[in-house]
Amino acid sequence: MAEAGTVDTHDAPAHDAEHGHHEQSFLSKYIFSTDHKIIAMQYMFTGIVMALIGGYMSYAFRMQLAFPGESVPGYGVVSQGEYNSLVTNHGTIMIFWVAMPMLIAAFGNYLIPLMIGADDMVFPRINRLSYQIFLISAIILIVSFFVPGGGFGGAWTSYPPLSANAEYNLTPYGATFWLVAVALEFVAFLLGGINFITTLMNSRAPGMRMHDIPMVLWMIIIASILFMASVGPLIAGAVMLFMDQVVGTGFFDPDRGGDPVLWQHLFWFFGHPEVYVVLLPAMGIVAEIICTFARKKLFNYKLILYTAFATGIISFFVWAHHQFVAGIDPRMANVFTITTLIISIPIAEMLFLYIATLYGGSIRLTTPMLWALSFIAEFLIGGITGIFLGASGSDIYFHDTYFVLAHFHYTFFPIAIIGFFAGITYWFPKMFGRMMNDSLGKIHFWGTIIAFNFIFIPLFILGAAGQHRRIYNFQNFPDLAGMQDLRVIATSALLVMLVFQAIFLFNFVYSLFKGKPAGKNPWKANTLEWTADSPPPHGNWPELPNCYRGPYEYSVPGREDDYWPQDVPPDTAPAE
Amino acid sequence: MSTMTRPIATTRSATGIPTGKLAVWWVIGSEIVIFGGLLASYVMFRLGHPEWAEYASHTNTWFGGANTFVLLTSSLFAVLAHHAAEHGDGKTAAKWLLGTCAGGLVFLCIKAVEWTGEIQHGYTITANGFWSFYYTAAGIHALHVIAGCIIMLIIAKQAWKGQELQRVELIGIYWHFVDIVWIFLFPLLYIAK
Amino acid sequence: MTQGIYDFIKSIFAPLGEYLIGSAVPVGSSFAGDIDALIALVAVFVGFWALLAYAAFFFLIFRFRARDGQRAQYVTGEEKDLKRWITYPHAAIILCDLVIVFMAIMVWYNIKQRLPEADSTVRIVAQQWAWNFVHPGPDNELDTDDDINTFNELHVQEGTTYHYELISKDVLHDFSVPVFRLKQDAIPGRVMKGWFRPTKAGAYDIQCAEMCGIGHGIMGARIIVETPEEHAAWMSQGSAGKLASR
Amino acid sequence: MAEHQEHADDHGQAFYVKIWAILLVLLIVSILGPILAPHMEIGFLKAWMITLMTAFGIAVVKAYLVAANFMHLNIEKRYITYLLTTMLMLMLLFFAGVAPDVMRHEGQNWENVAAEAEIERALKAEGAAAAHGEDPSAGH
Repeated sequence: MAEAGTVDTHDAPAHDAEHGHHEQSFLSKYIFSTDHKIIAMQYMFTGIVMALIGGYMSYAFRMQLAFPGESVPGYGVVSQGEYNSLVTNHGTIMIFWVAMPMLIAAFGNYLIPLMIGADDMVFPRINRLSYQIFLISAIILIVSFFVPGGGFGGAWTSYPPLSANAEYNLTPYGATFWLVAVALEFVAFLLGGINFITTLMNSRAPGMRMHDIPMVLWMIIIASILFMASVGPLIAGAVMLFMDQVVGTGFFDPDRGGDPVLWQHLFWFFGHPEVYVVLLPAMGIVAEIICTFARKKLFNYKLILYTAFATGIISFFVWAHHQFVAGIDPRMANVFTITTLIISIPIAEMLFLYIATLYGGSIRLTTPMLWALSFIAEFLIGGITGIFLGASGSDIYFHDTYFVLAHFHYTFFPIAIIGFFAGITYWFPKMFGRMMNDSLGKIHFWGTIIAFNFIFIPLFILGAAGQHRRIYNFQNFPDLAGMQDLRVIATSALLVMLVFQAIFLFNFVYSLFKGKPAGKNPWKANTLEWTADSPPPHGNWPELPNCYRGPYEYSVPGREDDYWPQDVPPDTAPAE
Repeated sequence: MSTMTRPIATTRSATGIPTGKLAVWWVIGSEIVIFGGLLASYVMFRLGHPEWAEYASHTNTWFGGANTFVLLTSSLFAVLAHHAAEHGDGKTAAKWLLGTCAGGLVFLCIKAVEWTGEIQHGYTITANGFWSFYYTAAGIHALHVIAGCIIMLIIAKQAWKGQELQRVELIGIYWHFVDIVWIFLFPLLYIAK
Repeated sequence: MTQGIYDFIKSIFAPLGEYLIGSAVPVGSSFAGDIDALIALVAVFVGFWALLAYAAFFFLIFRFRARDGQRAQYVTGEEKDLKRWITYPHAAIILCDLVIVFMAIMVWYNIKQRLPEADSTVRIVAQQWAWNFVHPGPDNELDTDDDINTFNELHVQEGTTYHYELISKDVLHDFSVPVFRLKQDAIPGRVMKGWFRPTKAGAYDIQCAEMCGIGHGIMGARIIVETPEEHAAWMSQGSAGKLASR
Repeated sequence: MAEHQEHADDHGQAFYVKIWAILLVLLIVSILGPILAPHMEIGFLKAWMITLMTAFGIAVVKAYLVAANFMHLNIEKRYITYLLTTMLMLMLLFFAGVAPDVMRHEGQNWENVAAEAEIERALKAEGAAAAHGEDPSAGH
């Protein structure tokens, strides 16, 4: 090994080969475990709970919009302040406590060691600490709804002076709790991200070269790097905003020499790469699933990898397109228009390559494949509508309208929800050792996808008609008072979509106990996680596997089987 | 702490850099952007507000200089600890680490005296933008010093017993980074007047 | 030269813009048509790519569905004859992007960067949660005795070029007039300048488009675009002090 | 790690002490810089330039010495250096993107009147205080 010959080597690996076989109590096995799979489950279930809370919030405020002023069943009358608080926390929860834990933390934790043939993450206890901080941050956020003054209602961007000064936002405790929760969540993901990056860089199975790493891992790693490199200024900004709120400094207070525009920059310098932080892992999950169910090699692995890197790099140059009309110098808008349209090139190319992967395949439309394909179909709409907003001229009209709202739901819904369902339906057999019910899965799929489009296409139309975001009752605006039918359609579709999630939850719990046993490799896939038992024991493999080839060697000519697992030595028949 | 067995994953090193060290480098990478964001904001305000030069003239260069001296010296101790650890001498390494730690404590004491005097003169964190940045930037830095000291004590204890000697280098790298941050804070807050 | 190219491309897409946006929201200012045309142009370009991608996507799913006894092909994606199916569209996308960037910057320059000669200037003061408007009055100058202050109601004259000075008293607000296709944040401590020229008489919504606290949802106002006669009548009435804040 | 071992001999204790001594000399120069600068103006070399050099030029040199010799970046894998420089470059990018809005107080069609008023007020207060020998920045 490379570190041989120095005094600062780690403990020799030999003596801990037989760890983890003694009986563990429930607490140490499921709550304070350092096993990466258990931590992944913790992230996933926390994410699901937070998604239900976020979904409930969307139910409350969509009902208010469709039937203004009426009491919402299960919530009550939505007041103006509550409405603001609901939309603010819906956004915050769905991005920071649903998309990030489910896509990066849950799948990252679960897949990285299994896919690179390692027994755990490199820092298991830091991993556990990261989850615990994350859990605390989630609890703080939920507590913030119940403190005097109510939850923070200054939008998820929390622009000061509104967020900095309790005289303006009227939620003295809610705003601070919100800020602390978000900052803690960043710290949790910094710890997690360092763990992911180090694990992937250092702990790959012998023989696994750079281009043998499954695409989903590359995407998670690029996302972690993006997160780490972009979140710093916002952490500094969060400290400054916290000081403004609590100590009484004036970093963002124009009356005392501060500048509110600085926060916008600090926020969006992180906020835009953040979009790619959650997008890339979802793209990676989709890549795995498409290859498995099309029985195809990924179309030009290297080019996809390069487009992912290019997207990551360019994403640092585009942040101010969120601020075109928010007070930046108009000359700067031209620069950011150009960079924003440049970033459409690698992303479009990546989508083309995914579509090209289908060419020549043998496509089976299983539930995970349906989710993966629908990701491409829906994300395409999200991508192309972004061009309207990245072009400064048309953004003057669309900025902060429902067009923007529909646009980013067409990106974030595929990312967070479709990406999650694709991943969970695909890896459920590995996680729990049983198959999910395919018919129920398909019913859930079609119900969710169709309802989803019926929610947001009306909102595109409303946005094009000039309806602005974050307004609790459009009857106050004479030009917007009409078109109520569209709002009712969107809300009804939301209700349908929420109801269909019950099918998923039922399917999940039912399959957990009654599903068909899955065996090691139900999908006949190549990547290393499928060579472990389902579910993998602590330590994953009795003997860690070696890697001999790339992850997507499907349908190789001259071989009997149409798949060729990464751990099978060359020139031998694949072991079932 | 060292009772827990380490995963095999931790002992692999595909990059040629030991895992712990690689992680420390990434930690430092993420710290650069945290301090970078704060200091970039400070520099923008500083260049945009000519009146801040007058505010800055009330900082005491001698306190800042003394603290730079203390941190540079503690950095020397940290690297000497690493040197000892490299040669397998845990006890000497632990002693140097304690010296580094003492340097951190002296740093914090000087800071305390300095801040007390400044606050008594009315230069509080809310006095104006310069002092807000002054206390926030130096405060975040001081938190890093405190965290470094605590971790260093734990590592010194392990090193004394001859365990986990590679950690001496890791905390050293972190400590040098904290030192470098101060090297930039010093001219930004004290010298540029 | 650039203006000529711009006008030519705009004239192609203007009718579609009129149909897409103009049919839902009246075209109320001199530059609203430019934005509508730009939106139409982007819609055509990205719509073309989306349709192409969807066509390929669904065709491939159908054509290469799993069939008994048929294996998938082994394609790495690095073959020249296959790769060109990616590289040609790639180049074409760059071309489309160039056109979009050119048109977007022209529109942006015209609306946000260039300030044409003003016939009159109004001051817009945003606060939680209302709009105050200062009209220059008969002498057409701000900060004189005959200024007309109104509350949540802005009176402007059709066909007149206005400059606005946008100020906020407390938090961020956003002065948005959908019929003008105009939007600009008001930032406390800053004066934002811009212009508009109303072209269509009538009363329209002003919305606050930036979250500004609890009352954000009720922070609307009306902009009343008047013909010269109506405006003169309103002005004489207003300067006589009868039209106090409503 | 193999090359680490080779270089370890160059980095004896005496070597580290030498680096430390250089750092101390630099520190003294940077402290004395602003004091001596007014007496060192030669031709186009103005006092503020000398201060800038002694303050930030020396800070960069010091940071380099610590990073290269104490953190051993000079014998670390190259891409660690690239990683750290990339992070620094991002901060430059951030500065370049934000400075036109925050550092400057006037731009195309906008003016930061609050900041300008604050500067004027503070400078006036300073002038008044200088006349009275008081301290303007404290306690307001």
